[in-house]
This record gives sequence, structure tokens and C-alpha cells, in this order.
Amino acid sequence: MKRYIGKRLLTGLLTIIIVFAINFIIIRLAPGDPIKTLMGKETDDPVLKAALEHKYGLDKPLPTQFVMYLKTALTGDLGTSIIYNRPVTDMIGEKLGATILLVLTAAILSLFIGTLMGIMAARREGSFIDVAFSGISYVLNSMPSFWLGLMLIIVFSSRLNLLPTYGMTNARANYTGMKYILDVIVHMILPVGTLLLIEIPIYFRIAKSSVLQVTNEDFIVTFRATGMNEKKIFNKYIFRNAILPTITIFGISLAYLITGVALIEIVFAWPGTGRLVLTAITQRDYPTLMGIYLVMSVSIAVVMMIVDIVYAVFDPRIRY
Amino acid sequence: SEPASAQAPAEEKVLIVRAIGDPMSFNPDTLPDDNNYPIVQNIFNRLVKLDTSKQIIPDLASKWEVSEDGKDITFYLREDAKWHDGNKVTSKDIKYTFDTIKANETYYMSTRLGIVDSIETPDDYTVVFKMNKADVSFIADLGWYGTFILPEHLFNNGQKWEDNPASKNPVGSGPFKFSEFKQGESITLVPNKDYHEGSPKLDKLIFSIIPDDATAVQALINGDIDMFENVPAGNVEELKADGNIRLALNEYPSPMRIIFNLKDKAVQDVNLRKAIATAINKEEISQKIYAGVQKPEYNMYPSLIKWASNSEETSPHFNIEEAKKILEDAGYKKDANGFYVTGLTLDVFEGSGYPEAAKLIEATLAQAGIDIEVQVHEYNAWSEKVGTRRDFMLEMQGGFMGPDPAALAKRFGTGQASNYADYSSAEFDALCEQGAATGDQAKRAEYYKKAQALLVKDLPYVPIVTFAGYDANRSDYINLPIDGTGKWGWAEFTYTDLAAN
Amino acid sequence: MERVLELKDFNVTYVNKYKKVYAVKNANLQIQKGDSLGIVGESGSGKSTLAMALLRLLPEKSTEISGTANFIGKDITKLSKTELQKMRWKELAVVFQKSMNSLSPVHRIGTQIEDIYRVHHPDASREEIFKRIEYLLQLVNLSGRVYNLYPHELSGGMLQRVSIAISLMHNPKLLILDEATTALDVVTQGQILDEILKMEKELDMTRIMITHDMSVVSTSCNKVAIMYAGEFMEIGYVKDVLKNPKHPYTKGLLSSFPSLKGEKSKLEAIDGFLPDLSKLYDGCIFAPRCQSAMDKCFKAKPRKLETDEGFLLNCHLYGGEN
Amino acid sequence: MENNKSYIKIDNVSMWYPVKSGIKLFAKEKQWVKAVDKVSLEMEEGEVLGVIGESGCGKSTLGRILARLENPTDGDVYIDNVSTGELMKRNSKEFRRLVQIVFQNPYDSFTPRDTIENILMRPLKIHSIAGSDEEKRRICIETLESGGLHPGEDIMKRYPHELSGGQLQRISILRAMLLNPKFIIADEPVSMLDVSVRADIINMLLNLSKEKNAAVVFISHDISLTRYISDKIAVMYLGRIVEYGESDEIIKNPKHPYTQALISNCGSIDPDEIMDRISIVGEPPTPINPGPGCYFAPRCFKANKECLIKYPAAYDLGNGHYAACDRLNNE
Amino acid sequence: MKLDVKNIFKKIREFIAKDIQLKCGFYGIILLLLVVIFASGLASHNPYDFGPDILNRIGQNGHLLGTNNMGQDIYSMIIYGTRTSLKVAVISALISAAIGTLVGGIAGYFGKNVDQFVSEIINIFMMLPTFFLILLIIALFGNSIVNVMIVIGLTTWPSNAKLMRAQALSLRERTFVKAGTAMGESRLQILFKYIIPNGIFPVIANTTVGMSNAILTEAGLSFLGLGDPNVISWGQMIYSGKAYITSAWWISTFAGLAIVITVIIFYLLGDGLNHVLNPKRIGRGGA
Ligand SMILES: Nc1ncnc2c1ncn2[C@@H]1O[C@H](COP(=O)(O)OP(=O)(O)OP(=O)(O)O)[C@@H](O)[C@H]1O
Ligand SMILES: Nc1ncnc2c1ncn2[C@@H]1O[C@H](COP(=O)(O)OP(=O)(O)OP(=O)(O)O)[C@@H](O)[C@H]1O
Ligand SMILES: [Mg+2]
Ligand SMILES: [Mg+2]
Repeated sequence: MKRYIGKRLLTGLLTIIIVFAINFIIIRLAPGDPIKTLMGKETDDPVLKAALEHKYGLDKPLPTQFVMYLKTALTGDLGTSIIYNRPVTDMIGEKLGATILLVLTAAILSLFIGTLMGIMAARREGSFIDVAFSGISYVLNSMPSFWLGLMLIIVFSSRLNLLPTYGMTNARANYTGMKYILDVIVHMILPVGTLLLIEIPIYFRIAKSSVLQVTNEDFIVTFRATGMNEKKIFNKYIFRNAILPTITIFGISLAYLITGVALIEIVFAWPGTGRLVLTAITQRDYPTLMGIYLVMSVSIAVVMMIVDIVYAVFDPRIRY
Repeated sequence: SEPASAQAPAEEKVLIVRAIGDPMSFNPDTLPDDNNYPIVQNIFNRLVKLDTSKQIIPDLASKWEVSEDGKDITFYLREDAKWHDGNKVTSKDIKYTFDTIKANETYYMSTRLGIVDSIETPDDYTVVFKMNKADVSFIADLGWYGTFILPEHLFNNGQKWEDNPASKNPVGSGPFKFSEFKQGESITLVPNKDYHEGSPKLDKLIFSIIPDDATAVQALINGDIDMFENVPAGNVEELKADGNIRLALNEYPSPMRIIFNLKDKAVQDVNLRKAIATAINKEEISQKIYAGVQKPEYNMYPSLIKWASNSEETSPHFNIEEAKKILEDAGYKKDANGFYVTGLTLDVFEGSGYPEAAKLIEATLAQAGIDIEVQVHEYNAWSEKVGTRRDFMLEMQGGFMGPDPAALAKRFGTGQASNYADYSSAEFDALCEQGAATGDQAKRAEYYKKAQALLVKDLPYVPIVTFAGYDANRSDYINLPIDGTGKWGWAEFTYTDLAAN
Repeated sequence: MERVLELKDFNVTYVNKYKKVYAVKNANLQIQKGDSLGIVGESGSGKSTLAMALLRLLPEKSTEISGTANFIGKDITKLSKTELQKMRWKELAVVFQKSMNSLSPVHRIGTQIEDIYRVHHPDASREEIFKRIEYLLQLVNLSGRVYNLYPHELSGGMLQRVSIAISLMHNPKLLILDEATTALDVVTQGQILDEILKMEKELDMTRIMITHDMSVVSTSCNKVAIMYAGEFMEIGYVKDVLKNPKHPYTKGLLSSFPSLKGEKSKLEAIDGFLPDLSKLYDGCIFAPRCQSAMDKCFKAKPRKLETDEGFLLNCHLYGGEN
Repeated sequence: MENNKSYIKIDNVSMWYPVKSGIKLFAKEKQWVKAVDKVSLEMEEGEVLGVIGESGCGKSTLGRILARLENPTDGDVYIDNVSTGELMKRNSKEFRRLVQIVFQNPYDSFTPRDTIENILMRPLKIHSIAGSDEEKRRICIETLESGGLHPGEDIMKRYPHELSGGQLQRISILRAMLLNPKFIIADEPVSMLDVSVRADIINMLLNLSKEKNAAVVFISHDISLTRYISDKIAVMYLGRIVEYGESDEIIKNPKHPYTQALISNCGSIDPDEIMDRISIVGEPPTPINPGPGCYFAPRCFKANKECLIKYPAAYDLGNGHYAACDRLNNE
Repeated sequence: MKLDVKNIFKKIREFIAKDIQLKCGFYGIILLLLVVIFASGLASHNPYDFGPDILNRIGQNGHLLGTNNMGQDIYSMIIYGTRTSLKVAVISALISAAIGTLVGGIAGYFGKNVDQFVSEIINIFMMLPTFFLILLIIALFGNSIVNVMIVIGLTTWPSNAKLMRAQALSLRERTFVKAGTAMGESRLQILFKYIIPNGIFPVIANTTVGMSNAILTEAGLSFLGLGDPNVISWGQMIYSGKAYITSAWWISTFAGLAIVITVIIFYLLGDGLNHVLNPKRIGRGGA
């Protein structure tokens, strides 16, 4: 186990460096640079341009820049945003919470709801519930997330006036304490709801198919033959075996969510890292971009590792 | 029905303005930042400012005069201005601000301040700019980006502005005080009760960040925000029909235009340029893409600045047959596919309706026998290709050409950085120089109109539509920035208040 | 003698959208207390189907069962769900061929055993269970160690023994072993067969042994039923049937087994292959492959010669007129 | 080994697989599965050698090495005094023509996506046997019919799943025969088949090998069947040959305790035959680091302390009968 | 070899009859293909024509589904958009499947060090924040539809590679592969003749899911203003119709609907294939 974790850490690190190098190269090969944003659209003053390039070291050769960046990054310093002139660590730190809140809530809720629906559908395969759930999951799975989000806004905010349109808190009222928490929860309903609708089908499908599969396993027949009642067989044996694929999917979809949430953050003006990336891309804010990629790769690597370990706990056949 | 979220405590007047993104910095002079521009206009003052019609009006300087030779400009400051911490705003602050900018090449106005030899402060409320060249348009530039007056007593501590703590926690002399910045969420300002024009009426001014237009429109409709500058043309009809919302047109001297790269052989023939200009249906573009909000622009200098704009000699009007005739006369022959000219490219960047406009242009040019391929780029990539490498035949851009027609020299003067067309005409340069050297508006208009006539003849560019957009706001608010022509700044909320009812 | 199981015109048919598969047809069979019956037949002849049907483990939606199966006085086919659950394992237990997959891979063996034990003794204490299981494991020559292991930590042979131990948990009246030793090598198989015989004496058990290996039957059973394509061809005492086979199929089957120590006589095969079980045939089902087939074999079902003991011979060569 | 008479010589062949285990973090010694361990055997042309032993004793691994599907970790196999390793290096195709293998599972021996025609044509194509496609097809049909698969034309068009196991196993053998091999390895060729069709397959294999005078290694755990087929029998236990000799001799007069136990446990279909099982106690052994003594010693009913110290040498019992057991002398 | 068309049709019919989802998916795809082939016939207008009818409502002036602000006929745009969507879906999925199959096949079949090395690479690519990478590349290197397809293909292959690797790992132990080796087939012959043809089905099933994702990704890019303006795509119709979502809802709604339907078709196809090709689902003895 220790060795396994060690190995995973090592490959994780390698992954991160490679991800990093790829991004660094792609970003730097790309046309445009942050100087344009800093100079503003209205001027092309070459003196200003040269001065700014020098100031941010963008006039140095690429490999030098990469090594310099890596060096500082290894000390835990992700550098300073060129555009916002703030430590990247601070910027990410402020927004990470919001994204994690959104992503984790959605992931956990969809895990439970989707799995539950999948189990229900599997236990009554071919019934109305199964057909209805499957149909719904197909449709939801096929919707572009941003589109769904916008529709939810129009329906629940504009037409029904039930929920706030955007943001994480009510800008007008500066709530504190319990009220603040409630406020955030109310604001979370739509974005989390959108993510839920997108994610539930994934868990639904995997839960349904693995329950069906485990139900057909030979050992289930053994338990039936012993006269054990179906409820117990299901709750203890089918469930535990069928939950395994879900764990893997949870990891993958969490990783997907971490990056895929950007569109939702834009639609709902949610102050998270996803949006930070998008702005950083358009502004070519290299340090911020690299910083977020780093944080994202690390969190995906960590999530995957945790998932693997959890999996090993649930499945004694896995040995490291 | 009022949505739940809008039911703030009745006695508090909170105005929420939609912002697109985070400000890069709260130091208003280091960078030209569209996102912080409306915010800092409410925290700081300049010597002069622009109102919503983009005309110069007084700010800290209550009046100013230009010397005979045009080289000295003297500003007389109002004496009641105070910093948010209670100190008085004096000429020292002004000298400090501009001296520092000039000394730092990376600050936006630094190069422009190259024409200023020295700044003198005969007394606490008088500032004299001594320049090495007569240029009246300098005054207008002082009302633009990067010219906000900063408090010397807070900044002058040996640290650069970028790293200066005073930049993070801005203390200005404007109507609002900085209160809170939540990155990615909002910027909150509170009124400066001691403001020299009187305390603002609002209890809170919040700039709330909503990146997506569609969401912002919904938020406006739902009352989650109160003001939305420049709503998408597509939403105008709908918002007009909404009784809670008031729309007001906000126009900018920043026309959409097609620039020809005169260095490129492909478009060096003025007849071809004329034919292209004649084959662009500006009316159609205006209607289809901007719902008529952005009007067709024929004048070479934005018609919004009426006194300087030449409406007599303009770029050609749409006429396919005429375009064909121009080509025929110039000796162009049709090829097998019916094209006189092929292989042209038009580089546009994504957004603002530009790609769509380009597509319409492509279609009408094709009717006139001119084959042009539209290439759409992400803004930065476009900027690199077109702005830095100057690698294009035709490109489409916008950009501010106000408030003073001196901008013409910046955009088309020989050797100027922003002269994408690489236009060069000694006559044009001379006219611009004359225009900049005099303070007499009538004379200046004459020079610049002549310069525009030259541009019509040479056609280094074709203006297409004006830039304008509706400001939408909750109709229960009065005295919004848009209402302040001649009275207050273009993003200033000093007098904004709930309508009494 | 006490009759443990009696099948009368027992039929099992798989039904799906496209066709019916007649897997067991008109089976008649009697098993007395203390009997050990071997059911022999080639792959696909319906042996497992019969076993599964006796435990009512086949999905009700896709199978049709008709006829009666009297198991110690009750007709299994008519039992209610609760009666069925009461009967299973306590009175009728089974060991499946694929013991590798017959336990949940993610639960400890002990946990699973406890759960199975508690099906019929819900209030049993851990010690009680452990004692019982330790005894059973000893019977099959395993140490108590396996109690805390996961299935994948055991070899196939050990798992098979665990399965057998579990099947004996409640001293069932009838034990069905469906190819329970087929996957094992001869040494292990011999060991397990020995143990089964030993236990049988100890526990006074009746046993059905499903296999396609004649030698297993010859060494561990007293009666044998030869099955072909869903039908019983010949049933009788092992010593009679194997020594003196009557049915041509039985004969063919026996001559396909070379003798271990005897003369090396030429091996004979039965030509052709198993008929399509989704069709019903008029004549004897074996007729197409039978070397002594006569005209009538193709036209009519042979009359079954049955005796009181439940012995049977299903062939025109021996039957009277129909 | 100076004896040049024998056609095939298996010389001290070993196959050790490293064991992956992360359980012991600091295990210094690498763990090995000694699937085949120092096996030496010889075969004549046309000879049929049976290899028996319990599951996992390394029979298939030996078969794979003989067919050079794997390279042994030690030792080599010689055909006509040429090392097969050398042959493979020099001209792998030639080797493949010389040696063919028939597998246990006929249902899995053919790619399910191809027709029998394509499958049978493959070896001819690879080895450029016969000229035109027409000729190749003719050869295939002839071969099929010679193996009792009529009509060949029809069989050629079918997919593997449209044929019975017996038919498939025939085709599998015929395919191997297409290349006229001189050495055939049959790894449990009938164990997946119904007893009633086994005989045909066995007889066909024997006939073909007689015709072509090819040597056959017949791997099986069915002892009576092996005796029926083979001229010689080798008994394997945990990767080692423990006894070798004429097949009747081995069956009727086994010397090694393991062989004795094996044969005594082998049931007969004759219910009168009295079974006197030698029961072996203990759990089945694992091939991971079995040594150092006799591998069978922990379960052996004759073992004493010495057996646990050193692996016994093979004793020549005359008539080409060998057994590797130190207790033989004491009897 | 003669192609027996009739027979092939019969086989396909039999194959898809096994699963209702497969059937729906299959006929759906046929329908989409027909739309693509006969686009010019089906469309009522030239979708590239900027006519004078601006923002016509449904049915107005002969515009079946109305027009947009540029005067383009929505119905015709949807019809032509099918081309783009299918092109994006199919080509990117093919790229992804081809790379995935090859990489996974090599890793799984060659095994040992090759496998370890390639697996690590697969893992690394699995961990790339794909959407952002796509975004980055498209934003930076131009948003032509060709780039979109290539980038989606280049970033989504790891899941296919994983599937193929698992397949290859088990296939290499299969008898027919060993038989092939014994027959004298070379390693590459084995890879292409045995491993890939027999192991590709999960990849195919997964590829249909990949196609759905490609369509959704293209839409997402369009939403961020990174679609290719030179082609008509549903994603861009949604994007450009966003401003009219409450006033001229038909611009984006039908495009959204088209996406949903197409994606569902691909999902159905994928699920159907999975069901039919995954023998585990078919009752394995007992309940
Ligand atoms: N669920 C099912 N649906 C349809 N037919 C089935 C089903 N299960 C089994 N069959 C068919 O029923 C027949 C009998 O199968 P069964 O498993 O009982 O044979 P068996 O004698 O146990 O064979 P083996 O020796 O291979 O275990 C076979 O032809 C088989 O194909
Ligand atoms: N590639 C491999 N890697 C590691 N161990 C292996 C490998 N192949 C075989 N083994 C091990 O080598 C031993 C011998 O296996 P082999 O398949 O040769 O046995 P066998 O005698 O053919 O058994 P069976 O009768 O079950 O077919 C077994 O313990 C097996 O687990
Ligand atoms: Mg069976
Ligand atoms: Mg083997």
C-alpha cells in the first residue's frame, strides 16, 4: 500500500510536470500576450510595449522562463498575476472555495440521487419507473449544460421569480451568519441543479447497469438457494458489489466537473476558478493560467488517488 | 411582482451596476482598464472629464487656459476638493501624479506625457503644464484613461505604484469611497459624504460581476441588478417593452471600420478600395446585426463629434452596380466565376457582431465581383496578427476616435503606432499638425474636415457603422450617468437617486 | 423406504421472445432416503436445469415448469415464497460447479457463512456459528483460518470445499452437487469424494450427483440416471447400468471411456451431436445418432419401461408396443 | 548430451515467472513461480508422449515452451539437434512450420470474426504454400474432407460459432496439419469436448501423426485417455518431471509416490473395481518457491526428513523407466 | 469477394433487432445521414443567404421555423447544421478511436515495459483537464471546425485507449491469438488481424458516446464565442440566438432541440451496442 501510494505520488508528480510543460508550451506558442491586455485596446505604443515586456521578463528566452517558473512554483510560490498584480495563490485561494462548494455539492448529491434512481430502475427493470428514468436520463444527458442553465434561469428566476438569477450571494443585502449561509444555499440551487441534471444520468446509468450485472452473478444464485430473502441479498451483497464501478465514476466525474464547471460558472456568474481560467486564457495571464492548471492537475491527481484507495478498501481483490 | 432577492431593507438605496469582469487594479493610472474605468471614475477625480456625449467638462480644474503659442496650459483647481481622508487636494498632488507617470514607461500615459517638459505649481491651486509642442488635444487626453489624480501623501513612500499598498486600498477625492472588493463577485463603494459637489444620494454603489450577457439581461429583468451599460441589440425591443426598465442610447466615437493594409499590394489600388467601399451595405449591417442601434457611418471622422466631422465629403454609399463600374473602368476583368478580384482576406476578431458583419460584407462584395475570405480570430490572436505583425490585407476594428479629432493623427498620421493602414500623406500630416496647434475650434474644424476629405480620396479605411448601445436601467432611478450631458462624468453616480414617488 | 424426492412428468422449458427451449422433458424419477443418484449426460442435456428447477431458482418470467416434484411430501412447484425460503438450504441444499463465483468477492467468507447460517437461525450467536462451521470445515479438510479470508485468497479446490461445507450447514435432507468436482484435479477430486462419502454416512444424507464423468458415478453413487437432450434414457443401479448397459446411448457413452488398466480397445464415438432442444421430435430423441435405430424409432416415442423403484429404460429395443 | 539418436531433445528447460507482490514491502529476494523447473526429456520421430499431472503443475507452460510461444528462462529444446531458440532467430517461419500446437479450447481457437475459409487460408498465405488463391482453397477443402468434415465447401463458408466443438477441434488439428509439422503439441485437446465425440478427435490426431510420422506431445489430466494414446508418459508435479516411462509401465507399475497417489485416485467406470485411494493430505501446493527438498515431500505419505533437504535425482529403473524419489531404494 | 448486399442488410436487421435502443439509435443515424445527404433538397432556403426577412416568426413568409436576425432561414440552417455536427462528431470520434485503439492495442498486446510506459502516458492524458485544453488550443490557434475536430480527437482518446488496452490484455491470452502466433503470424499481423478486430467493440460503443460529447463540446465552444463562423453549426445558432432567447426563441431553441435529439441518437446507439455486445447482460443461468 505504502509503495503503491508512493508510486502514485510519483506518477502524479510526473503527470503534473508534463501537464505543465504541455500547457506552458501551448500557451507560449499561441499568438498574443498579456501585454496587449495591459496596454489596453486603444493604443499600440511600442515604447510602452517594450517597457512592459521587459518588466514581466517576457523578453527572455522561453526555456529560461520555464525553468524560472518551475523553480518558484516548487517553493510553493505560483508567482504574481501579470494582469491583476496579485499573488496567484491568493487569487486561486479566494475562488477555489466557491468552485469546490459547487462541484462537491453537485457531485455528492448526484451520486446519491443518480445511484438511487439507477437502483430503483434496475430492481424493476422494464417497469414504468425504469423506462421513465431512462428516458429522462437520456434527455438530460444530451443537453448542453450552458443551455440548460440559461433555461433554468429563465424559468425559475425570470418567469417564476422563485430564485436569484446569478452570483453566490445577494449583492444588495450583506448578510452574515445563518442568513449568509441560507443566502448562499438559495443561490446555489440553480447552478447545482444544472450540474445535478447533467450528472445524475451518469450515475443512473452506471448504477443501473452494475446492479443488473451483479444480479446475474453466480453468487447471487447461491444466496437465493440458501433461502436468504431478496432484501438482504440486495442490501448486503448486490449493493456492495454494484457500488464499485460507481466509485470509479465518481472520481472521473469529479475530475470532469472540476474543469467542466466553467461554463456553469459563467452562466450563473459564480465566482469560481473555472471563470478565472477562462479570463486568464483571454488575457493571456500566464502565471494565473499556469497556477490554475497546476491546482487543477493536482486536485485531479489527488482525487484519482483517493478514489483508488477507497476502491481498494471496498474491493479486497485489489492488492498493491 | 418584486423578486425576493430585490427586497433589500427599504431605507437603503443600493444601486447595482453590471460589470463584465474584475478590475485589474485599483490604481487608475497604471493601466487602461475597461473594467475599473467606471469604478475609479467614482472614486477619483481628474483635471477634466468626459461626459456621456464624450465632451470635455471640468472636474478638479474649474477652468483652464492655453497660452498664445499653445505650449503652456494652466489649470485652476477648485479649492474645496478633499481626499477621502480629509486632506486637501492641491496642485502638489497633480504634479506628483503626472511626474510619476512620466517617469515610469510602463504607465499608460507615460509616452503621451513626453510632450510635457515640466509641470509647475505656482500655488496650491494652480498647475501649469509646460510643453515642448503646441497640442490642444492634450487637454482632452487628460480626461481619458490613466490620468486620475492620486494623493501624494499616501503614495509618495518610495514604493512603485504597482506594489504600493495605497493602490490596493484606494483613497481618492471622488464621490464614493472604496469599501470592499470580492474578486470575481463585486466591488462595493460607499458615498463620500464630504464630496465637494455634495454627498451622493445612494447608500451603496455595487458593481456586480456577471460575465454572460444573457444572464445579465435576465438579472436586470428580475431586478437583481439596476443598471446594465450597453445591452445586446437583440434584447433592446424586449427591454423597451418592460415598464420597469428605461433605455437610453449611449453613443461613442468608435466606429466599426475596415482598414486596408496599404503595404500589401493586393489593396494598393485606390480604385479597388473605392469599389469595396461602394459594395458594403452599411444599412443592412446596421439593421440586421445591431437592430438599427448602431447607425451606418459614412463620415470619415465619427459623426458623433459634430463640430469636427465632415458630412460633406464622405465615404461612398452602397451601390453594387457602381462598384462594378469602378472596377470595369479601372481595367479589372471578370474571371470564369464572375469575379474581378479574388484572393482577398478580411481579418476580424470574435465578438461585438464583427464576424457576422464581415459575413454580410463578404456576401455583398461577392455580388460586386470581389471575392473576399473572412478569417475570424480570438482577440489576442487577431491583435498579434494584425496589430503586431501587420500581416493582413483588410481588417476590421473599432476603437475610440474621440474626444478630440486629434485622434485622426494618431490613427492615420505617418509612422504612428496605431496607423494600421500604414497611410502616409504629408498633406494630411500637416493638416493634423495645424489642427492640434490652435485652440480655436472653428479653425480646427476646418483643418480636420480638410484632412477627412483627403481620407475620402485615398480611402485607407472605410467606416461602417457607429458604435452605440443602450444603457438599460431600472426606471425608478434618476440622474444616472447617461442623463448627465454637460453636467457629470460618463460613469458617474454622484447624483443618482431613486425617483421620489 | 422413505421417498425423498419424486418427479412426475416434470418439464422445464425456457421461454424467451424468439423461441422455447425444452430443457427437461417428462422427467420421472424417485429417490429414496440414503440414495446417492448420479445424473450423467453430456453438456447441454439439461442436468443443471433440472437442479435449478428443483430449487426453483430459475427466473419465473422466462421459464415454464410443469408436472410435480414431491419433496418429502410437498410439491416443490406449488410452494409459496415463504415456504420455499424455509425449505431452501435447510432441507434441500446445492453445490454449484462454478465455486469460484459462488461467493461474493468483496465479503469475507466468514461473514457470508454467518449470514447464510442466520437465514434459518436468525438468533444464532457468533460462537455457535463458528463452532458449527469449524466442524464442517474440518469435515472437508480445511482449517478454520479460511473464516477470515476473502474468496480470492483461496484456491479453486479450497473454495469448492468451502461450498460443500456451507451446503452441509443445516444437515439438508437432500444435497445436490452440480458438477461440484469437475474443475478439480483427480487427486483433489478423489479426496473430496472420499470426504463426501464419509459425511454421507455420518449425516445420513441423500445425494444427487450431477456430472458427466462416469468414473465419478461409478465410485460414489449407488444409482445412476443417464440423461440425453432433456430426457432420461436409463435409470438403474450403478452396478447394473455400468456393467450391463442396455440403452444404445448408455452403451455408446461407456465405450467412449478408455479403460485405465484394462485392454486398450479401440475408442468409439457417437456420431452427430445433440439435437436442437427448441424443437419437439416425434420419435426417440436419440434416434438420429443411434446405430440400432429402427423405423419406428423416428416415428414414435418409445414407451418407458418403469419399475416401482423408479428405474427406467427409454428405448424401443426394450419397450413393448406403444 | 552426446546422444544424437533422439529427434527432439528437451534439455534442462525452466520457466520461472516473477511474482508480483507488494505485500512484503522489503522483500529482498524476488519471488518466483517455478512453472517449469529443469525438465529434460527426449522423443523419437513419430513418438507420442503423454504428459500428466494435476492442474497448475506446468503442463501448458511446457507446451508453450515447446512451441516456442515463450522463451524458457533456462535450458533449450532441440529438434534434430538444432536449438529451437536458434531456429526462431534464424527463421521463425521455418520453425512455425516444423512445430504446431493444438489447444484445449476449440471454441476459442479461431478468431470469431473470420470464416473458416479465411482462417484456414491464413497459414497457407503466411508461409506462401501453394500458388493461387484457388489452389489454396482447394487444399483447404481437401484437408477438411480428409478430416471427415463434409462438405468442405459448406464448412468453409461458416463462421466458427456455427460449428460444434468437435468440428472445431477437428479443424484446429487440420489447420495445424496444413503445414506438415514434424512435431505437434496437443494441450488437452479434448478436455472441453463431450465424451461422446472425444474418441473421433483422438483417433484422427493419432492417424494424422502416424501418416506424417510426426512426434506428438499429448498433455492431459485424464490419465486413462493418456495411457490410451501415448507410447511414453511423463508425470509432472510442480514444474518437475517426477516419473517417466512406457505408458503401460507407468500406469500399471507406478513407482513415484505421487504417481501412485494419482493413479489410485483415478476412478474407473467399472463399479466392481475396488478403489483403494491413496489419500494425500494437506492443501494443494503452490509453485512459489517450492524447494529446497522434494516438492512433493510435504504431502507425501512416504516422506521422511531427508526428503525435505535435497531434491532427489532421477533413478533409472530400467526399460527407460525413471522416477525422481529417494525412497525408491528403501523398498 | 462478392458483396451480398441483401444478406448484409438482413444481418444488420437481425443484429439491431436484438435491442430496442440499438434499433432506435440505428434508424436515428440513418435518418441523420439522409438529412446530411439530401440537405440541399430538404432545405427550403439557402442557409447562407442573408435575406430581407429578419426575425420572422415560425411559418412567416414561408420560413418553416422562422428566421434569425440576419435573415437566415432557421429550418434550413438546422438542416445544414446536421452536416457540421455529424462531421465534428464522426471525425473527432474517429481520430479519438484510431489513436485510442492503436495506443491501447499496442500497450495491451505488447505488454510488459511497453504496457507500463504507455499506460502511464494514458494515465497522464486522462488527468489533463480536457475541456480547458480544448478551449486553450481553440482559443489560441484558431477556431476553424477542422481544429475543433482535431483537438477533440486528440484530447479524448485516452478512454478509448483504456478500453482497448483492457481488451488487448484479455485477448492476448485467448487461444486464437496464441494459435495465430503458433501459425507464424507476426506481432503486427496479430495486432491488426486478431486483437483489434475482436477488441474494438467496446471502443465503438464508447465512440458513440464520444460523438455525443464532441457535439456538446462544439456547442460549448460556440457558447464561449469560439465556434467556427464559416460554417453553420447548432452550437453557434444557440450562441447567436442567446440574445433573442425571450424575444425570438425559435433561433436557439430548435438548434438546442436538434442537439438533444442527435446526442440521444448517439447515446441510444452506444447503449444498444453495449447491451448487445456485452454478453454479461444476457442472463447467465439463473435469475
Ligand atoms: N436461460 C436459458 N434460456 C434458454 N435456454 C437455456 C437457458 N439456460 C440453459 N438453456 C439451454 O438448456 C439446455 C440445458 O442446459 P443445462 O445448463 O441444464 O445443461 P447441462 O446438462 O447442465 O450442461 P453442462 O454439462 O454443460 O453443465 C441447453 O441446451 C441450454 O442451451
Ligand atoms: N504468464 C505467467 N505468469 C505467471 N505465472 C504463470 C504464467 N503462466 C503460468 N503461470 C503459473 O505457472 C504454473 C503452471 O501453469 P500451467 O498453466 O502451465 O499449468 P497446467 O499444468 O497447464 O494446469 P492446467 O491443468 O490447469 O491447465 C501455474 O501456477 C500458473 O499460475
Ligand atoms: Mg450444467
Ligand atoms: Mg493447462
